[in-house]
Order: sequence, then C-alpha cells, then structure tokens
Amino acid sequence: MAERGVLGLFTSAEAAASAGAALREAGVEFEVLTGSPYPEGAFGEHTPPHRLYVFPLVGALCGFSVAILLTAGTQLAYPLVTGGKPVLSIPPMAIITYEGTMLGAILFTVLGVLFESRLPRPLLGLYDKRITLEGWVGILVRGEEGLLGPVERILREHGAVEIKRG
Amino acid sequence: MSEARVPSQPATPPDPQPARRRHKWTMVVDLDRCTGCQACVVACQAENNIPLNTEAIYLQYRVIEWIRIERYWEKHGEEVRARYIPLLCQQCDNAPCEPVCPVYATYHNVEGLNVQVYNRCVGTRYCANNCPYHARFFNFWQPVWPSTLENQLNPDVTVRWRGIMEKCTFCIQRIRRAQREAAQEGRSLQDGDVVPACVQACPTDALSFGDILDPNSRVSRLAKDKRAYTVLKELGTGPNVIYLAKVDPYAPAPKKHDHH
Amino acid sequence: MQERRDLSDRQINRDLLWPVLYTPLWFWVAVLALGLVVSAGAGAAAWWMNKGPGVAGLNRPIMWGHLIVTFVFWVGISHAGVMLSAILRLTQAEWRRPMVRAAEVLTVFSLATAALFPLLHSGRPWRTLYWVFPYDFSRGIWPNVRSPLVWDPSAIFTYLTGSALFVFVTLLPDLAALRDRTTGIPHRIYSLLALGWRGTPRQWRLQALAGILLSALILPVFVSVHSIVSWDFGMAVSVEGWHATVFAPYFVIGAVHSGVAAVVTLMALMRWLFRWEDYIRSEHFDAIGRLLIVVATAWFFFFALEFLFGLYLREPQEVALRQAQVFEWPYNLLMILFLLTAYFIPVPLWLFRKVRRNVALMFWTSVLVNVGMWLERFLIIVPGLARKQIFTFEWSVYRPSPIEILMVTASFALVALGILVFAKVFPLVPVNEAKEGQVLKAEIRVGRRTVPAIVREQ
Amino acid sequence: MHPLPRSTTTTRDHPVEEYPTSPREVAEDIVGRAEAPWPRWRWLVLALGALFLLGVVGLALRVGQGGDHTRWGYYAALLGFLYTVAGGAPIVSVATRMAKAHWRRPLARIAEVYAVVGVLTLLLFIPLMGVIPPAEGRNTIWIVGGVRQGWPPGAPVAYDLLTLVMVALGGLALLWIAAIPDLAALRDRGRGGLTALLSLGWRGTLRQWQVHRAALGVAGGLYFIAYVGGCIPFASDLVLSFVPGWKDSIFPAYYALSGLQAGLAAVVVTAFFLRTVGGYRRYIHVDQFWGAAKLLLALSLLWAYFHWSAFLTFWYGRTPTGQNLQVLLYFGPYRPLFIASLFLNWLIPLFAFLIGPVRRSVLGPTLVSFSILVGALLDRIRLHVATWSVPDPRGHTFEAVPPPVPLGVADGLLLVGGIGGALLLYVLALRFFLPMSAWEMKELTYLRVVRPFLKTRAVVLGKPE
Repeated sequence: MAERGVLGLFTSAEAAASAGAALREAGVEFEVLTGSPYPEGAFGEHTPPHRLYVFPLVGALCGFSVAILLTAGTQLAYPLVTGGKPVLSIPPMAIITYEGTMLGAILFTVLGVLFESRLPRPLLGLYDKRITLEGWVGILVRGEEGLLGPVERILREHGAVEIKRG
Repeated sequence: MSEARVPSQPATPPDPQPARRRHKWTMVVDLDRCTGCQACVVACQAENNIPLNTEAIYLQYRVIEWIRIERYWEKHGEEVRARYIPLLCQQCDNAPCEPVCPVYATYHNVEGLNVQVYNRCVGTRYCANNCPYHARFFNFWQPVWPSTLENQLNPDVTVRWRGIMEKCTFCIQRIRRAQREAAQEGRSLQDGDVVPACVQACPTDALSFGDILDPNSRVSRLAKDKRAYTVLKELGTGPNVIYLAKVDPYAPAPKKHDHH
Repeated sequence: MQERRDLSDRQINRDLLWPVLYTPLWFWVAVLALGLVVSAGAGAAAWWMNKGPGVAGLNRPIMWGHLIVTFVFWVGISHAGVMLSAILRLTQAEWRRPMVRAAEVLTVFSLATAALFPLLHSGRPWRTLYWVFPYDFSRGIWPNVRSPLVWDPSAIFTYLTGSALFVFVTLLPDLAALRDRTTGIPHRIYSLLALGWRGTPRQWRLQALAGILLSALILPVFVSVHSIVSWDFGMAVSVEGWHATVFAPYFVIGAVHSGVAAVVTLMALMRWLFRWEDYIRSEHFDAIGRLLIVVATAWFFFFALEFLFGLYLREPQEVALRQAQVFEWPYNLLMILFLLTAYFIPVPLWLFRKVRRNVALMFWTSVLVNVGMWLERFLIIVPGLARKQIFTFEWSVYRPSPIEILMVTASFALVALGILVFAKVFPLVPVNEAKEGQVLKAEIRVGRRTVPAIVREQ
Repeated sequence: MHPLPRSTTTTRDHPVEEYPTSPREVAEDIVGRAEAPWPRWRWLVLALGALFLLGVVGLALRVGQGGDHTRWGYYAALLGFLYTVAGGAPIVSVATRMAKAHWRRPLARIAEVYAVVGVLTLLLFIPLMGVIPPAEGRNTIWIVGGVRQGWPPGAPVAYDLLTLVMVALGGLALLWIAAIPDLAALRDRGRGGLTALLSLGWRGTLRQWQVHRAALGVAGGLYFIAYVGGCIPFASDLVLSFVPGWKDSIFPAYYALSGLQAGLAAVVVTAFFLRTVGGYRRYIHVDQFWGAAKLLLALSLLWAYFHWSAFLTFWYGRTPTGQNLQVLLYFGPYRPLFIASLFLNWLIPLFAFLIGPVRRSVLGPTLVSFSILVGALLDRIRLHVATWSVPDPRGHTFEAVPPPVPLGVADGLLLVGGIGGALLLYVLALRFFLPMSAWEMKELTYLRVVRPFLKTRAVVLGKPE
C-alpha cells in the first residue's frame, strides 16, 4: 500500500482513550485494536454504520423460495397419492420451507458478519501480538508520511509505551 | 352454516386420474364361515415366496404372514370358545403407512391397491409402526429356502432381500395375469376372474374377492350385508377389506376390544 | 457474582489456553480408551450391516428400539447447548460467559452423533442417501416431503450447519489469540483459521451482533428440530401412545431439561480436568441450578399433561398402554427409576443453595437427570409399540441385543471423544468473553457496602 | 458514588430518560399522590361502573332466556377471557422478578394488581355451575363413569370452582405481600383503615426485608403453579370435554400460554395509559416497553407453535373426529374468528416486532398489545362458543359439526359489562395499592446508575447476592 501507518501501543485503556480523544480533536481518523470488546465509543472512536441486518433477510428470501420450489416441485412432479392426502400437501411444505428459510438466513448472516467485519484479511498489516497476549490497546493511524510525525507525538504524549511504523 | 358439515365417514382419497380408475379391489371376509383352518395362510406362503417361518423365527416374534388368523379365547360363563379373525393388509384408502415413507416406497395406485416398491425401500420400518393392523412385515434376515424348496418359488413374485418391508399385495401378480388374459381374449374383466391365493384355498368359502366398483360383483352384494363392518373404523383408514360379523348368540357388537 | 477475582489478560490466556498448548498424559489415555469404545461400536454397526437387522432385538410390532431412543436422546442433548447459550446471550446474562462455547460444542457433537443413528438403524443403511437428499435423478424420484422422516434431515441439517457456523464465528477472536500465542505450523494453521482478525471496534461490534443475531435465528430452529423429532411419533395415528398433540413442546422442554443437565455435567468435568476454578465458579452452578429447577418443573407439567390426556378417552387400548407403562414388568421398574432420576431426586436437592453451589453434587444430579431422560424416551417409544393397537394377539416384548447396547455405549464415547479433541485444538471457554467480563466488571457503593455490578451499553 | 446528571443523557441517538435518583423523590412522587392516582380518576370509575351495570342487565337477560348450555357459549368465553388475561398478568411480575430483570420494576405492581379481577371471575362462574352438563358419559379428566363410577363427587363444577378460588386467593396473596411496604408507606402518610391493617405494622427492619423477599418468591412460585395448573381443569372442563372424542393434550398449555400473552399485553397497555394519562412518565420508559416487546415476540411465536402442533397432529392423523374438529375450530363457521386471531395474536406481533425501532418504542408495543388483547377475546369466543354449541357432549366420536351460534343482545351486553367490571375493579384497586411499586423503584435508584466509562457513558447495574 502506498500510504504508511503508525501503531501506538498502550498498556492501559485509559491512556489509549485519552490518546484517541486527542487524535479526534486533531481531526485524525484512527483505528483501535483491542484484545477484548469494549463498549462502543469507549475510545472516542467512531464506528462506521453496518448493513448486517440486510443479510439475514436476503438469505431468508432465498432459502424460502428454494424450499418452496423443491417441496412443491417434488410433490407435483410425482403425483403419487399417499394416505389419501392431497397431492400438493401444504403443511409438510410449510415445515420444510421453514427449515429452508432459517438455513438461508443463518448462512447469509454468517457471510454478512465476515463481510461487514472485512474478513478474511490476507495480511495482518500493522499489528502487535501483545494486544491479545497482554491486553494492550493499539491505536493505528494510516496516512501520508507528513501526517504520521505529529500523530506519533500525540501518541507518545498520552503514554504510548511503543510505537510501530509500517 | 350446515354446508360446513363433513361426513363422519372418512373422505376417500382424491383420485390422481379419476378417468383411469377402473377397478377398486376389495375383499370380503365372512367371519361366520371362517373356521381358522389356516389354509389361506399356507396358500399365501406358497404363492408369494414368503420365507419359511421356522420355530426360531416364531420365538423371535418375526413371523412373516401376509394373512394371519388371529385367535382369541372368549369366556362365556363356564365355556371358553375360540374366535378367529383373518387379518391381512386392508389396502386402506387413507393408509396411514403410505405418507410416512420417506422414499415413496409405498403409495396408492389407481386400482385402490396399497403397493410396496421393494427397490425403493430402505427399511426405516416407519410404515410398520404406523399400520394399525400390524399387516406389514420386515425382512430381518436374508430369506433362505432349503434346496428342496428352491424350485417351488413363484417366478411371478419377487424374492425380497433382507432389510425391506413387505405385505399382502392382493396377489397383484394374479390380478395382472387376469387382466392380460382378458385383454388377449378381447373381453373385459369378469367378476371371479381374479382369485387371490388365499381366496382360492379357503375351504369354507369365507373369503371372496372382487371389484367393488362393479355393482353386481359378489363383493358388492356382500358389502351391502347388514353384518358388514370394517376394522378400527374410528381411525378412518377406509379399509378395502370388509368383514361380515359372526352370527353368534354370544357375539357382542362388532367392536374390537371384546378380545382376550 | 461475589468470588470474582481480578485477572490480567496474560493470566486469562495462560489459564484458558493451556490445554491447547500443552498435552497432559491423561489426555492420551482418555483418547485411547474412548477410541477403543468407539471402534467397538463401529464394529457392532458393521456386524449389523453384514448380518442384517435381525441381529437387533427388534421384532414385530416393536420395530424401533434402543437406537431410535438414543437418537432422540442425543438430539435432546444437542438442544442444551445452543438453547442455553442463545437464551443467555439474548438476556445478556453475565454468568453465561464461561459456558456458552462448551454448550455449543456439545450441541455440534451430540447432534452429529444423533444423526448417525436413524441411518444405521435402517434396513439398508448403504442406500439411505436418497432418503436424505433430493439428488437422485437416475432413480427418477425424490424424497417424499410428506414423511416426517424427511422433515427430520432438513431440520437436523439446518441445525447442525447453523450451530457449527455459530461456534466458528464466536471462535474467531480466540483463534486470533492462539495465532499470536503459537509458532511454527500451528501458528500457520491458526492464522489461516483466524482470517486475519485484528480486534477493531467494528469487528468486536459485529461479534456481539453475530452472537445475538445468530442466537435469535438458531433458537427457532432448535425448537423446530425436536418438535419434528417428536412428530416422527406424533404423526403416527396408529400408535396409541404416540399420537398426542402435546408431543412437540413436551419433547422440546424435555430436551432442554436433559441438555442443560448435560451442560452442567460438562462444566463440572471442565472445571476438574482443566482446573478452571477461577472461571467456572460455584455461582455459575448456582445460577444454572436455578434455571434447571424451572425447566424441570415445566417439563414435568408437560409430562403430566401427556399422561393425563393419554387416559382421557379411557378406551381399552389407552388403559392397556398406561397399565403396561406403570404396572407391568420391566416397564414398572423403569418408570419408577425414570421419575426418581429425572425429577424427584434432583429437583428437591437443587432447591438448596448449598447443593447448587456444590460442584460434585451438581455433577451427579445432572448425570441422574440424563439417565432419567433416556429412560423417558424409552418408555415413550417401546411400550407405545408393544401395545400399539387393540390386537392383543400381536403384543410382544423387546429385549435389546448386545449389538444395540454396544452401539448405544459407543455413542457416548463418540461425543466425549469429539469434545475432548475439540478442547485440545480450541479453547473450550471463550477467552475474549472472559476478558470482556473483566473489562465490564464494576462496583456500586450502597451505603457502606459495595455491590458487585456490571457495565451495560445504553 | 459518581455524581449523576439530572438531565437526560443521549447515546446512540435515542433519548434515555432518567429514573428518579433518590428514594425521597420516589416516595413523594408515588406515595404522595395516592389519593388521586391521576386527574379525572373518578370520572373513569363512574364510566366503568355504568358499563358494569350493562353487564348485570345482560346477565339478567341471559338467565331469563334460559336454555341449555349451548346458549351460554359467549358467557363462558367472557369467563375464559377474564380468567386467562387477568390470571396471566401477575405472572409477568413473577417471572421477570425471578429473572432479576431491572426493567420489570415499574411494571411489577401494574401486573400484580390484575389479581383483583380473580374475584370477578369467581362470581362469574357461579351462574355457570347450573349450566355445565354433568361429567357422566363425557370424556373428562375426572374419571367419572370410567374406572370408578361417580368419582370424584361433584366433578367437574366443584373442582373448577375450587380452581378459581385457588387462583383468586393466590393472586391476592401475591399482590398483598408485594404491596406491604407501600401500604406501610401509605399508613405513615396517615391513611388508616384497611391499609393500616394490611400493612401489618411493617417497619422495614432488615429481618423484615429478608422475610419479605423469601415470601415474595414463594407466593410468586405458588401463584404460577396455581394459574398454569388451574388451566388444566378449566380448559378441559369448559372447552375440551364439550366435544366428544376431542383428545388434545396440548390444549391446556395453549390456553395458559395465550393467557400469558394477553396478560402481558394488558400490562403494556395499562403502562401506556399510566405513562400518558397517569403522568408516571419518569418511571415508565422505553426500557419497559422494549423489554415487554421482546417477551411478547417470544410469546406470539409460542402461540403459533402450540396452534401448529395441535393442527398438524389432527391434519396428519385424518381420523373422522379430528377432521370434524378442524372444520369446527378452523375451517367451518368460525373461520373468520380464527383468521382474525391468527393475525392479531401472531402475524401482527411477529412482523411488527421484527423491526427493531418498533420494539424499542412506546407506541409500537402498545398498539401491538392492543391487537393481541382483541385477538385473545376473539380466540376465546371461537373456542368456547364453538365447543359449547355441540348439543350432546357424550360419546367417543365427533359425528357432525353443529351450526354456529350468533351473538345475541344479552351476550353483547355481557361481554361489554364483564370487561368493564373487570377494569372497574382494577382502577379501584390502583388507588388502594399504588400503581407503582414504590419500594422497588427506590431499590432501583441505587442499583442502577449511569456512569462515564472511558470516553462514553454506560449504565451500571448492581447485582446483589
């Protein structure tokens, strides 16, 4: 990638939060890397909106239609009377269609989760193991070389124990 | 809203192709004539390549008898009398065994027969569970015949493999043969052309077989008898085997729980 | 939550990841033993296929026996899992954290095991593929959607897929932790599995959403699965004891009962085997014990309904069936055992806080529950068939053959083996959940007392 | 303790109203205006009283017209509606308290007060005792005429009466125990008489609070069992056993469940009323409607699930009785009622609550709850009228579907008056026991605080014990 990045590592969430606030005031976009979830906006970061809820709906629709076609099709294609039930029996269709709908919804939700959290990600990029191992908090800024200098200063001011360039 | 009334009798199944329905095969069993001699059982055994029911098989409760004579002892005061009821597949219109088969191994054909497709069967045994008449049989073992008997196997009937269900077919091979012959002679099927093995073997003429759609066939006439009833009517299976109640001073109403 | 200790992330990693990183001797011993049992079961199955279904103790009219009972049993256990984790996720119950993944994994393995049984149980197992999947054009016919035995695979397939994906998605952050912790080939594998997880707020937010959304989606599926299993029996109009409208909810709540109990068993084992006293604490057993009391009582209500209305019409075959279940050998003994183990021994015990907080007691009571629930399924299926209809001439008895018993035993070993191997490869307690619990830990001072509290997003 | 903002904070663009933050506020605010829970309280009482009188007239007409049980279907439906809705409502408080949900607190009393309607159901049942046909020859959970002749004596009416007594008393006990601390507060504000008497000289010692908590738990559990268990004889004696051969083991459970659903709906509607008209804005927030909406969604799913279990079993079984039964209950003369309740109790809640913003609003859950209540009434009418219209409940098979019973003037008056009377009781009781559980709200003021968390604000919930 053309643009470079700087990653500041903090041992305490408080320090990282203050650094994040400072960066925000400086009008710098930044990413937070943590080893465990924090309440939204804990670091003053802003998370772009997601469209996760669309996925299950689409999936449900797909599953529903496939299941309807499959069940209705099978019954009509082989009009064998069993037990005096109508050749096109709705209740059994309802059951299998229900399962198909749910299956579609679940599959698409999982896809949606991966897509919306931008995974899979071939290259980790700027990262540090101690984020998961020691519970450190990383604050990552991407941008032009010129920008990164002041950013690094801000990070240090707020107690970044280590700075990574990449 | 009186048009909302539905008949208390179970609805007959919707015909897949009503135009094509020419026959509705029916059997009438006159319990007053039945002596429980088991001739029908033996005849069926021979006709349909049913594996031998050895003593070991009996002890395993795994007998295969497409038609069986159920014997019940009744105590009337001092004397105890035996009552017999031949039970076979009732070829129900609303057969509970059919819809539960996951692979369409059993279904209802246009002649009102409940047919079993051996090749499709995977042996879930669900149909057997859901047959109220215990008329379905599972091949727990590979059927074997002593070499002396191998030549008596009926070439018109499949020899079933282990792991599949089988049951009375109303001797469909005989039905087909009769139809074939009638066709060759260029005539329509007469009453009495089709005689299943059990009917043929019955010495007291307790069993009779025919087409209920033919108004003056023997079964149609017998079916109008006031003794006529069907077994387990309240289940609404719509059997095609009609029983004529025993004329018997001791006989209670033809309900089923007067046994044992 | 009193006994909460302050744990650093490093500490948590060390505690929860050690089974993955180091292998104690007992692990190999256990794997070997379980493997032996499983292969014995496989041998039994092979024997069945080779000699024919006659090797089973089945007969006419008792066409379904131990294998179907065990199928229902394992499907029931599988409901533990996801139900527990889903309900607890949706209600944001704080005590869910250590047990969710164990529950979900239990679901996956027990469900997979359960799915084996109907196939092995059939007359021609090698032909069952076209029973389950609509693929066979050459045969010219597809499965009969009117059959409950086709509803079953559709439901189980959905449920298995769903819960497996659920486990994977919630596993991602821990895979990342493993990736960072390991080196060499394991590192490569975990890097691959972790999909490049970095732990940005967006990713975490979607983790939370995924947990809730997938729970909400899987919950209705899980209800449908055991309902459909119950309809295998409920649809059978000819079997007096099966054709009951209450079967679906009755089976589902029974499944939850046995399943949650199974999770308790599993938690106790985890606590003992992996020395996770700091994570699986007595307060967790307390909470789940309280849940169990409610579930068990609800289940008992449905059991009562089923039995009461089983006699409702008072027709001779109904009376005969219930007589068989309650008075006739051996069902009478089984009935007593079932009632005691499934309800009347555990539930009164759970009423005492001391018992609920005693891990050993919880372990044994939960085992009892599952003994009882297995018997329950047996008492529904076998006597129902043995007294199917009024034809007393046909009534018979069922005695399981060694083959069946072997296969049933092996199923337990199979599930245990699966979970053990999973625990070797992935953390069985969600690491990131444990860490989050530490982050969100808070306290409120009321007067002179500090009340433990939890931070919630608004 | 962190300083707390008095104003309303906002996060994620939706307003979080603040609960009162000191016990004193609560005391003044709730206990202070106990005498007139809300403006024009008396007018409402009078209006409901008038409705109740209409009901009395209706009853007189119904008795005057005489006739056998087929004429009393709508009356039974009214009884069933009141029994399940008013009986189910207190469960809301019991269950949420068991689950230690904080959002329950403002709703707890609203739910419990519904227990007073139990008295009315009891009275309503008395005229029916002469109408319900004897158990002999019918299929009934009482084994009369079965294994042993004529046992137990007095079945079924005696035992149904007993059930109703049990439920009514259990509910009142629960209400009373839950209200004791507030009654004491009223007493201390100088309300004498019954209030003082019922407050049992409560002083609020630690020991008393411990006992109170235990007692609440026990009373709640017992009431739960009384209500759900009571649905077995009630549903089977007043619905099931009127149709020969109708064996439906899920029905009592369905009856109880639909009651729970409607009960919760009633609580939500009442909460909305108190929030808007009653002026309890500071107590009843979006949280309450949100929490209730989630529960309602689950309950509507279960509603459909129970229906489906019964429907599918009969559909697949195809016995003559089962088929006739389905015509009677689903496809026949009462189909419109069935379709309506299908929409009002299932589809509308389902699709409305699938939308997050609807769940998390005040108006959404209220409207849905209203539809659920209407649906529940229609459902009860369908069940009771249809089954009671079968002329002869004896026998083992259901031979023919009877023609529908039209809604007469007397029946209409009865429905209106019965519901009016129930509400009248409720409103009167609100004045006696406060509409808010003051002591639980006080608890909330120190167990739920809003705190800054790093750079955001978060709610901190205390979890004692």
